[in-house]
Amino acid sequence: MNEMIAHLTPALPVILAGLLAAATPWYGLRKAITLAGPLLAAAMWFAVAAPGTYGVIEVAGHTLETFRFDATSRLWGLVFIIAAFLNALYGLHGRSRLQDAAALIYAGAGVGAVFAGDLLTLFFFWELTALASVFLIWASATPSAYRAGLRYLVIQVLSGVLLLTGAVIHADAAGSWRFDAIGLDSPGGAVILIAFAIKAAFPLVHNWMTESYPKATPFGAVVLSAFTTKLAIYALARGFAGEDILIQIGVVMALFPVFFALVADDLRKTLAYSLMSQLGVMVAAIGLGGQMAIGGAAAMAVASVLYKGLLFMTMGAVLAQAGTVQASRLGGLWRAMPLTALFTLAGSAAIMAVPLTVGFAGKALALTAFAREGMDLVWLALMAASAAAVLHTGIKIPYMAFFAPPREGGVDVSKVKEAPAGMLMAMGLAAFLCVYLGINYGALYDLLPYRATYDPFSYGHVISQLQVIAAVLAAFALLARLGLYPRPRPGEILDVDWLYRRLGYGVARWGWLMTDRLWASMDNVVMRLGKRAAARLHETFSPIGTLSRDIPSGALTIWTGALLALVLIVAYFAS
Amino acid sequence: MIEAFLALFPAAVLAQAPAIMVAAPMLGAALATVLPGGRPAWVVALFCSLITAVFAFVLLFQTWGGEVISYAMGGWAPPLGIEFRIDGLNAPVLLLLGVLSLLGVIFALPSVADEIAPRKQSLFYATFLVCLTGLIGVTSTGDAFNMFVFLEISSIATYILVAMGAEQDRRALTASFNYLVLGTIGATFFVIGVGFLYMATGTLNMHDMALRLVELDDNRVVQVAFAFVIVGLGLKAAMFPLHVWLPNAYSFAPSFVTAFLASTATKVAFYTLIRFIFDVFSVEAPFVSAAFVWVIAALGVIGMIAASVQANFQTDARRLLAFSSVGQLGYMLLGLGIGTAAGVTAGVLHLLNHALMKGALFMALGVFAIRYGVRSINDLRGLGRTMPATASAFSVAGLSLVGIPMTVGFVSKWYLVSAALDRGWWWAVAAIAVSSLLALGYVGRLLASIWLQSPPERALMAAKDRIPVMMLAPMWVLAIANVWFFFDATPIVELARGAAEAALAGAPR
Amino acid sequence: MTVWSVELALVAALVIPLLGGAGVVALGRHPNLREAATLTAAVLLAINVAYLVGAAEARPEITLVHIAPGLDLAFRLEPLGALFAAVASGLWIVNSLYSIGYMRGNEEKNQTRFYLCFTIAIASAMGIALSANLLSMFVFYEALTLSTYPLVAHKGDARARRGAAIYLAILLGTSIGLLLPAIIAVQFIAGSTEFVAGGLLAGAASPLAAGVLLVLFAFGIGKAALMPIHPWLPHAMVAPTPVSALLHAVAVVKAGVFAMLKVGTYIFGPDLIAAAPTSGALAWIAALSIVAASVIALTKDNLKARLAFSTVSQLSYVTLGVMLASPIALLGGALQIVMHAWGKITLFMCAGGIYTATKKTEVSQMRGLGRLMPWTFAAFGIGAASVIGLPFFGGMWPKLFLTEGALDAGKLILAGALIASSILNVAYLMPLVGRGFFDRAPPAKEIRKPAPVLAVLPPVITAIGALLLFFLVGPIVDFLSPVFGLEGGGAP
Amino acid sequence: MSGRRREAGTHPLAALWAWTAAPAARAVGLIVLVVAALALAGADWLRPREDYVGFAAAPGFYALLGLGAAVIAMLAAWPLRRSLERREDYYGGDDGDE
Repeated sequence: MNEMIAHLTPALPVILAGLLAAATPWYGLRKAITLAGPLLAAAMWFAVAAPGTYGVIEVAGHTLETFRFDATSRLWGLVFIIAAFLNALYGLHGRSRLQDAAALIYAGAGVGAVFAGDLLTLFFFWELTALASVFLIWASATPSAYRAGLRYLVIQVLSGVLLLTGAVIHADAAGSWRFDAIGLDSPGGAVILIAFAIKAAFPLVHNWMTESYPKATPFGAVVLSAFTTKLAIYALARGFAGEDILIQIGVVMALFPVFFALVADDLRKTLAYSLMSQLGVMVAAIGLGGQMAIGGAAAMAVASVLYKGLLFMTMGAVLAQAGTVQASRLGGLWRAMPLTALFTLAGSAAIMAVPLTVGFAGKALALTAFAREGMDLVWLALMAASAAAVLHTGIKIPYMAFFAPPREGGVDVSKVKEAPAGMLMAMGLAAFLCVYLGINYGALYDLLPYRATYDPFSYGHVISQLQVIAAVLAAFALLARLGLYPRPRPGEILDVDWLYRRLGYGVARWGWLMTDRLWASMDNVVMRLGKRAAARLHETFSPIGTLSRDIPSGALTIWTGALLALVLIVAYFAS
Repeated sequence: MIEAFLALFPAAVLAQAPAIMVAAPMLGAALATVLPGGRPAWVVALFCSLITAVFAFVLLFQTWGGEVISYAMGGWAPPLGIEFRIDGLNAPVLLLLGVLSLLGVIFALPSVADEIAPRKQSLFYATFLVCLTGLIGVTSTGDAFNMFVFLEISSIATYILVAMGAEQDRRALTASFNYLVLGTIGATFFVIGVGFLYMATGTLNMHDMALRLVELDDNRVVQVAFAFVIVGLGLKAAMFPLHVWLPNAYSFAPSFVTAFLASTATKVAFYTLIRFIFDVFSVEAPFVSAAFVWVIAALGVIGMIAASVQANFQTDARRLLAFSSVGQLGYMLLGLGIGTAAGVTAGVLHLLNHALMKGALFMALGVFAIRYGVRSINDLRGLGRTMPATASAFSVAGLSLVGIPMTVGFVSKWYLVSAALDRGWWWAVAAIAVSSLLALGYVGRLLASIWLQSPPERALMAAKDRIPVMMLAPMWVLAIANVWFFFDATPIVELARGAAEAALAGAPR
Repeated sequence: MTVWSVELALVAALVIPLLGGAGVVALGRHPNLREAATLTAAVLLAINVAYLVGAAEARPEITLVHIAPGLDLAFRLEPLGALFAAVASGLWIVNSLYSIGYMRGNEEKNQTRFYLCFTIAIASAMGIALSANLLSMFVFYEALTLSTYPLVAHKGDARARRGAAIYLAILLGTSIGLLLPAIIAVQFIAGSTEFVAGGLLAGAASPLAAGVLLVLFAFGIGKAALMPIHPWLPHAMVAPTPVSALLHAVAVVKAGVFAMLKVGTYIFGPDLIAAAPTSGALAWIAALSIVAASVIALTKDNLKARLAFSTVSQLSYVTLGVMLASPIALLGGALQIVMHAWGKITLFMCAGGIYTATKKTEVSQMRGLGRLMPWTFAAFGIGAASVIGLPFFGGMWPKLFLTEGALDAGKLILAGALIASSILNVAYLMPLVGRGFFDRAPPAKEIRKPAPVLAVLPPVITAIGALLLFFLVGPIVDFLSPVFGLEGGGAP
Repeated sequence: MSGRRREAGTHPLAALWAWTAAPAARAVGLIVLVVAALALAGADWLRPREDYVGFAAAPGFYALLGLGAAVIAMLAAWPLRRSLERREDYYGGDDGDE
């Protein structure tokens, strides 16, 4: 019996809890279920005695490896389970049965995908993350959230089917569906990379994230930020470690969102762009390959789940309590939500990579790998990106929400209340983890796929990181004083999504209009031709037509004669 | 079973069967003329058709298995005397004549009472019996000139029968006149052809003629004779483009006449074509085989498409079906033109099947007519609701015409396409497909009007209360036969195959 | 002496629905008894078919009618047919339940005629499923066309009549103009029209002839709705929704693609199709059909029209599978028949449920309705996910196998069409779920009267079925594998 | 209730952050930050660092990096925002139908 359970993927209790939650109308019981699911999954995670592949099922000619527990998957699996638990805690006050269910199924799908040992199982859960998560966006129940969600779903499903297609090609060539290093040399590798790229929000295909996360419910954005992109990072690390192209993509991905994060008015949008920038560093690290870089990417992913989750939680709390997260309407919230402000600062510190936070431990590993490999320029670019992160996230988020002077016409702080206990507990726990894993970084490093022999707390490293942070802070304070900091204001900043939301949409509409016209005119032509043909036939064959006229008997004899002639001619020539 | 049936009759009667076939309606006609009213005359007609039907079975069974009955009329032995010659080819046609005339006569009583003035009814039945005599004679005789005589007997009777429609519609008179002129031309051509043949062979007995023609393949006189015979008989059979007499004749004749003619008269003419082409002339003669492809099959294909298109444009239901008949004749001609055993089988099969379909269709139109006096397609609307049973029978026969499976039309089409493929005539298959679609079109128009339109309000008031069961019964027999012979196609297929074998074996080599 | 035998069960599959139809007519005056007759027949038929599925191994056969020498109406059981029969008979039960809810909920007229035609249509579908040769299949194919015609024209107004006329004209026209000649040609070439494992024409027909025949079959089987002969399907949408469900899921279109599949498997055989010069072009037409119909569906606001074009698109998956002609692609096509049936019937029954409750037909009118009809919209969501081909719903498997088939054949772009289709499916199906549940809730008075339980429960049942089918695919694949010469389990 | 005595809407724990609202906080904060930055940069001259990247070992390098990155980011945002910003309901907002 024990063995039976040990062979099941930890995704199962989470997903089942989601299904149960969907069917449980009683608030208390449902919340118990949402908390129990991740806990049970955690228990299953700890119950695994040794790495290996469990839960192998044969279905329709395919072998499904549902639970592969190895150095890479166990880390992500654990982090996802922890995130699922934190999310459940965060959602404790939520009354939406649908969101509870969707969040758990989505989290379970993420866990399942991480533990998938073959590409088909990966695909199953890959698509399930898409399907389950869209409800977290739609649950905002506004038309713009609906549209963003639909676009989100379309592109996520595209990622899934691309994965399936690439996997088929790959499996055909490799003779196996196993999900190991794929590489771009493998046929199908490029297709699979595109599938991963979409979910990892590579530049040009990133808009699903920056568009939809700000539109999701407060709870939804928290859940969304934890799984999808980190799952993609996991998949990239497993399938495409050491592919050089990822370094270039990663650098672009780390730098390009800086500007958008800085000027975005919606603080959750800032977080989304910031997340993309962080992912860029991870992608670059994966592209570099090697034990340290991959370890660094993994550590950053863990850190990112924690601090990005924390920041999304705090901004979700602000949204829930104040009704908006537009920087241009916020300010002074410390008065109403001091604890949230505290946790936000913890998250900020982590994303700034202040020593003694998890961000410091993670980022150090990844960036040092580049430095050690002698890739100076890449290292410099990524360093600059993380310096910018101090500005656009570390400072902007807490400052704009809590410490900037209240805006005129903005949120009336006196009417805002502190976040409910469940949210606070979740935020507190996340903040604690951010700091705990920063101090006790060994616990984090021990879980990494490759044993890291790296001490982040060297004098040089600490002092240099502090230099960066202090310089950025000072620069911010100075420029803000001089009025050179671009103050937030409402507005839509164009991004690549313009290409399809405006241009593509316009082209499609135009195309459709033209097709419509073309059809109409062709219809017209066909109709006219048809009418003419019908008239011709009518003239010939109808009761008043040529062939039916009551021909005088004399004329008929001519026909007879003609036929006689015909037969005679045929007979003549035949013999 | 066959023996048991034949054992019912004394041997002397059996020996005289061919003569009885012709004599019964002839005598009946004479008797009917002198009878005072319609009903006694009808009894006579019924009795005569019954005899015909029974003896048609007798003859069929006697010739089953390929035997040939040669009956010397009046005891004068052929080739000098007139010979009646029954074989596998004409026995099915006789059966068709017998059965359909019997069904037709049953149908006739209420229909004729409705459409023909009482004082003319006895003469009407007499004329009908004369016509029947002629048709049976044409089918049975083995003598070319005698065939001409019977052909004219039947034709002249037909002209009169068509003209009887004048009571309903004066245009019947012009139709009849046109028919008369053209029919006479056809007969003339035929008799000229026979004359040439007589010139070339010195005999009028067809069997004899055939024996002598074997050596005369490239005789121009024979070829000319062939041309005249084909055109003459083709005209009688309403071969496209010599069909122009038919639509008017069918549309203005009394209902019963149309039903009877559509299922018998052209069929008999078609039989004569087969008889002459295969039995008198030699299929292997180059001019005959060339005519198969270039005249018969070609005209068949053109006819089955052109006439079907024409049918699609008609507004009068009977006229529509009349054009459809011309088109359907195209199928038979095509089967004939294919020239193989399979082809002739398909042609004869369709000949039999088409009689079943058109008989039922025209009878149903007769029923509609007697109840509502309707003829145009537009007037058929809503009949599916007011007369569902008759409309159903009509629909079954209509679908059979299209060749929908579970109707006998499908069987025809199956054999015809197979035969065409066998010969490698892909174009013919395509033509059949096109023609079937056209048939779907015109039948669809009829059925759409019947089932989909709502009935005009006056129809509900003008209706006669009851439709005589005597009209319904024969219609239903034919409609059911349309379905029955799909599920049990063996009998008619065997009949057709026997006919084809007889036709191909008939020419002595 | 055993009274019962497999052969009798074959006949019973045809007779039970017809007896049900007789019962419907006899009990026409008493609606409850009449519906009981339908349901009884449906359940009996399902039991009978279940028995047949178990007995399919032995390939029993029976000659129903001997028409003429060489022409027989005959039944022979084989896995593909058993599967189709199982789908049709199983869904008939659900559909019957739903019909009761819908027809009564909307107070439709002529219900006796409706149920009678339904039984005949099911009998015809059984005939198609079990036919032993092309001739028999053709007979029942046409019977199905004719028996569903009154159903399509059920409303009887001008629009219904026009739609029904187009329905009939295209289906009869293609079958008589193209299919029948093709069948006769097969008879001529091979000397029979029997369905033979490995392909009747294999070795008998030249690739060229096979190519011509393939085209004739592909377009002659109009019920498969390959573009450009699809217009009958959207036009048939004038029918009441249970009929649409019947058309799209249970009988008509499924009969079409089933016929396609059976012809491909047993008349041509994969090798001959692959050798035929036209199969490549036909695969392209199918792929084009898949994408084009989806694009058109995207532009339709009327929900049923949207679903109709979706069906056109989804059916071409099967045709594509046949034309790819590899065992795995054929298997995908066969699975698509099953999976699409469950998905699409759910969607249609939901559309009907929405109509019954609110009289709304346009997608743009359905904003927020999901909050008032959560069960119906949830079922719709599951059905949609299955049709899209998302995992954990049955519709995923055929897409997987077809993708494998397309890529095995080296046709990367065909796989691209499948990808595009999935995306488009999301774009035209999911809006209903998104808008339905998450737009602002409309005022409660939108619901004129709550939909009857029998109009809500059936789609929920089929939605659960679509979910379960994902997990039950193994046995189905094992059942079908021998047909396509695959090792048990379907591995290529 | 004790809440009434406090300023409306102020959380009991808000005292934690009250200093940020002090009138001198902004000026003092600026000075503290600049001094801290200079001090940390100056530390490099007191105790040289080693680094994997050669040029990064230069004293005050990281402070310059941070300063540069932040200033460039903030200054570059102005022209970029000018060119890419559109009104809020550019894509139709919540009422439009895309």
